[in-house]
Amino acid sequence: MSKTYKQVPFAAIVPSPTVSNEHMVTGNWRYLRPVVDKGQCTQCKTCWIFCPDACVDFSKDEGVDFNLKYCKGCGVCSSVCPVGAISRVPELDFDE
Amino acid sequence: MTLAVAIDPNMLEVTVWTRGVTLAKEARDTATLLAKAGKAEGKHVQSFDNYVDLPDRIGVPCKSYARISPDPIETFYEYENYRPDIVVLAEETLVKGHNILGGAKPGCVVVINTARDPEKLLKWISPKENMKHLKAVACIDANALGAGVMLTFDGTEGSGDDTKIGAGVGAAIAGAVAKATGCVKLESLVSVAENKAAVKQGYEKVTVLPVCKGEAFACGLPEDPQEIKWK
Amino acid sequence: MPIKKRGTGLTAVADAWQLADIDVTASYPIRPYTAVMAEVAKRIANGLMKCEMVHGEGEHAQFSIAHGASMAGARATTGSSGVGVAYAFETYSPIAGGRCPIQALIADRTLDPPGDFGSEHTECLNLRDNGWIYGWAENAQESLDNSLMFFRIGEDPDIMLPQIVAMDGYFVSHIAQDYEMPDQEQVDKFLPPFKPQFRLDVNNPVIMGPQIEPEMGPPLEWDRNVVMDRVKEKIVAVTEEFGKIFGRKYAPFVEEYMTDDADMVFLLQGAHAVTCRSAIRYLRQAGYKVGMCRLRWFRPFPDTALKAILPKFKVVGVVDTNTSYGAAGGSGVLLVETRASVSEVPGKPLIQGFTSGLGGETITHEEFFKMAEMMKMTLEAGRIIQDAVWVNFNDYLPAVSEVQAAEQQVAQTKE
Amino acid sequence: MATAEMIKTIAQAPDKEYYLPGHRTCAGCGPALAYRLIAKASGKNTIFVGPTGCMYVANTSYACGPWAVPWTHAQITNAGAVGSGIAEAFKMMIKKGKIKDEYPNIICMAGDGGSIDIGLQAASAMMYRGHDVLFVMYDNESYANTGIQTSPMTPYGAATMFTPPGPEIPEAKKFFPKDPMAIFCGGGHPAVKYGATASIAYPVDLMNKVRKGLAQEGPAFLHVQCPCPKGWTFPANRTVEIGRLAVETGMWFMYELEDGVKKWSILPKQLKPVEEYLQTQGRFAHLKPEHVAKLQAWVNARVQTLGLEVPLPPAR
Repeated sequence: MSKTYKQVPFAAIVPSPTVSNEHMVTGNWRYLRPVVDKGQCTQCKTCWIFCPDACVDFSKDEGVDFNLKYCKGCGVCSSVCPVGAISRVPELDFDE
Repeated sequence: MTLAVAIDPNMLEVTVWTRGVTLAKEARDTATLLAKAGKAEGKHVQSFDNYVDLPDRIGVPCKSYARISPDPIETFYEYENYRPDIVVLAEETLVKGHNILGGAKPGCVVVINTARDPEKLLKWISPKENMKHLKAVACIDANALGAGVMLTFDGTEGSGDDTKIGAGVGAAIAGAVAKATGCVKLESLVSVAENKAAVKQGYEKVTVLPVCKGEAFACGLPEDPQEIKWK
Repeated sequence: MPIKKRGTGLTAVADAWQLADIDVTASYPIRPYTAVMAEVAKRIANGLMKCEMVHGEGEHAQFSIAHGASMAGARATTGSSGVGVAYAFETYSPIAGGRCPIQALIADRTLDPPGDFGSEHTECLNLRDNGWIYGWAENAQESLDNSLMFFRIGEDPDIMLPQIVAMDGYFVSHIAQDYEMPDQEQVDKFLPPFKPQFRLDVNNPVIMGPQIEPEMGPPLEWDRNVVMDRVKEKIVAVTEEFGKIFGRKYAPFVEEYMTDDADMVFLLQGAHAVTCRSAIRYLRQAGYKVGMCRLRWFRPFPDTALKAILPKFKVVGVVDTNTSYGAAGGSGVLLVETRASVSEVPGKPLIQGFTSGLGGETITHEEFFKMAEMMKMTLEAGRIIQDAVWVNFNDYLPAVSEVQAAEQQVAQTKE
Repeated sequence: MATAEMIKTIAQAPDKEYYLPGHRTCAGCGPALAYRLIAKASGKNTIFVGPTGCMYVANTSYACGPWAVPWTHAQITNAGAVGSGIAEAFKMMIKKGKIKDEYPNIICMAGDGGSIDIGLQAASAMMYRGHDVLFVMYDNESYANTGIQTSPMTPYGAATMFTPPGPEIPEAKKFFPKDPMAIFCGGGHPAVKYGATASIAYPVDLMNKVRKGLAQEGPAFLHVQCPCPKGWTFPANRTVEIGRLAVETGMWFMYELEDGVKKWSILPKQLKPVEEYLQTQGRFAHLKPEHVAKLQAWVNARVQTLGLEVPLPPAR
């Protein structure tokens, strides 16, 4: 097996990311996708504060939005939701 | 200098993809059972976790490997399967967003633990340029067989595994692999597994979808494993 | 104006640190290096130095504190001796691999057992494989000068490596001698402020020391390997520039003493060179064509220089003031490195290993004479007569064998 | 002491993230959540020191990291020492005018091993010397990065790779854990004027404690319980729930020590039996009633020692 090496930055020092860490995309870890029922959602932001991966976004007008590029599907958001508005749906039920 | 020699030309490489921690033991068991069954048939075998994936984290895609060869394994200390003949997905979602056919040998068979129709899963298999090597996709709904999933740290990080080998869904998946690929015989698998019923059920209930039949396959898998009900 | 002073290697290095305007130093007491920190502490208290002195809770902490300070962009120093050097062992590779050019002063001391305070190079040589650059000074002046040169080389943007100013404990660290403390203007001309390309800066955030990809491991080590070649080039240039500015000219790698017509040479490093030179002058009067090669650097090892120099001689006596039990050749680290340096050179000399000066013992004139005698026997025999000579323990002098034979005879008659 | 700006509700927490998506921590990782909340509370002017542990290895695989602020690795042994060096370097360089920086928030983010076991010496010395650093002990109660082995914080009765239960040792881990608050903030380190325990299950409280600790001139200590779904063996979605249950059963206490004065952050009305906590986690699955009773007795004694006035669960 021939080997390929990667250029290593000086002293392995790398720039800090600003929005997300593009080198460790974790969306493909997820097998259950969080899906919110916007009718039920009270926008209390509990799911947002408890997401270990900072994947819950309330900045958009249409309410809660999950960052599916990184969401690992842990389900913490669903468990902490005080009104039970977040369900977990098998990832393969979605085409994209 | 490169010598034009084939190293381990007859070795079958099995890569079992799984999810870190939660399904790690079952995937390791699938690989271990296949290797043990090969050993029972007098072959030379190896099985191990992919070191680069360790320590595994909950949900992280990771791999366990098995190798079965009629000859002594010469790449004994190469610790990744670069050219799999058999790709097993212990969890169905792994079909999406992972290059499971990376390095696949012509004639590669993919076995997926899923209740879904194999035809519905084809669109996700990647990389697309390796689809020509894909001989068949086999599906087994191992989770429905009631064998369960074992969670243990025994057997990780190079320790011995004193728990039961092949008691859960990993055994059913191994049975499905045996049927879909013919890499080991059912009897040998049954002889080494804790949950013999699960092995047999996996063997019986697997459905196989041929994909690229008729190509000149270079790998050691039999062209048409016996008793397969081609769907 | 440079100031004439009388002091030790420790006060001399404190002078260098003062002139280099270090920002942070980390202390922990262990003999014999301790007083450099006492010197710095006094100067901070008196307002002579503006430096934060952190009293570490051990050597491991000392090196870690200096590491942290360096990552923040400070010029940082520390130091140790003996078992203290060993206690910090975990930190050496991360500091060098993280390319943090801190400076450590190591005043050598024997490792335990049994709690000997005397000099021996073993502890400092133990960390030779960690990517630090270092060499031994033979006196206070050279300690001071090395400190300044090492900062300059280590902090060079092409290099960025930590350095050890090594000196023999007690001999250099404690025996007062005359030296010259350079002028601040000279130093400012020679040593620019430390300006690392990367530091911990909230306005330009970076991640330092992440886990690397498996495919990056060997390339990272390759980087750490090839930088040593650049260090060698830098040593030549910096040593020359130092001479021009300060008027003290050093050989970049190997100092030769009376080697012009020598058949045989002592090869050593550090303080014992002083006695060695004196012994050579007596040996010369007695007709021995002997000289000395003193290494100024141990890492990078001056193999290229030795390849050029050593074939001039017929016998090289490597004096190891360290132990490496079970090493090839049965002597110390210097023998192994020297032999490896010239192993493929046509016309290479016979290389004899001597172990001496352990446990802080001075290598006396008599011992140098003895070694010269053994080298002469080797020269005449045209082959290595006996490897692994520990001076005073298994010498191969004819006189010694006669005495041993006589003793055996006496013992037999008593029976 | 500067006054810390307090956060009152979840909705008031700063939007800006400094611990970004994209790290190889477990799904549902408690320590990752702690990191995110701490980074959020401390803001842009922050430097993290990350000794070896899960929060080094999982976050920086490979040649990358999720922090929008400067971060550096330290050995598992020396977070306190590296943090000390950074702190003093900034102080001196600012004093000499070598840099124009404002003195940053320096946070050592060490696991239980890196704080109270192999890292204890460096942490203790940092706090003794009074460096202006916040030392956070993210406590997942084991050496998790190496595959879950016992640490001094592993509870009595928990199974790990190094403490498996067996006929000879039916309770698995035999010792009760250390008390880091007592060690660091119990008077033995006089320079530490602020110390607190916190939990990822109470995020607003955690963020405010971070800000208080940072506002404190000199060293501060924060002991954060971070449930670990892998090591404790529970489903990844239950991380927060387990954190709450720990407080409700007395397996975790939430309080601050400010200038030696204790202030309770969360006061349960009545402690639930410890069994309710134990049965949620696979690591306690082997425990027999006598072991559960022993743990309950330990909790009851802790309540006494800490002076918590709360009804204990009824004896069985």
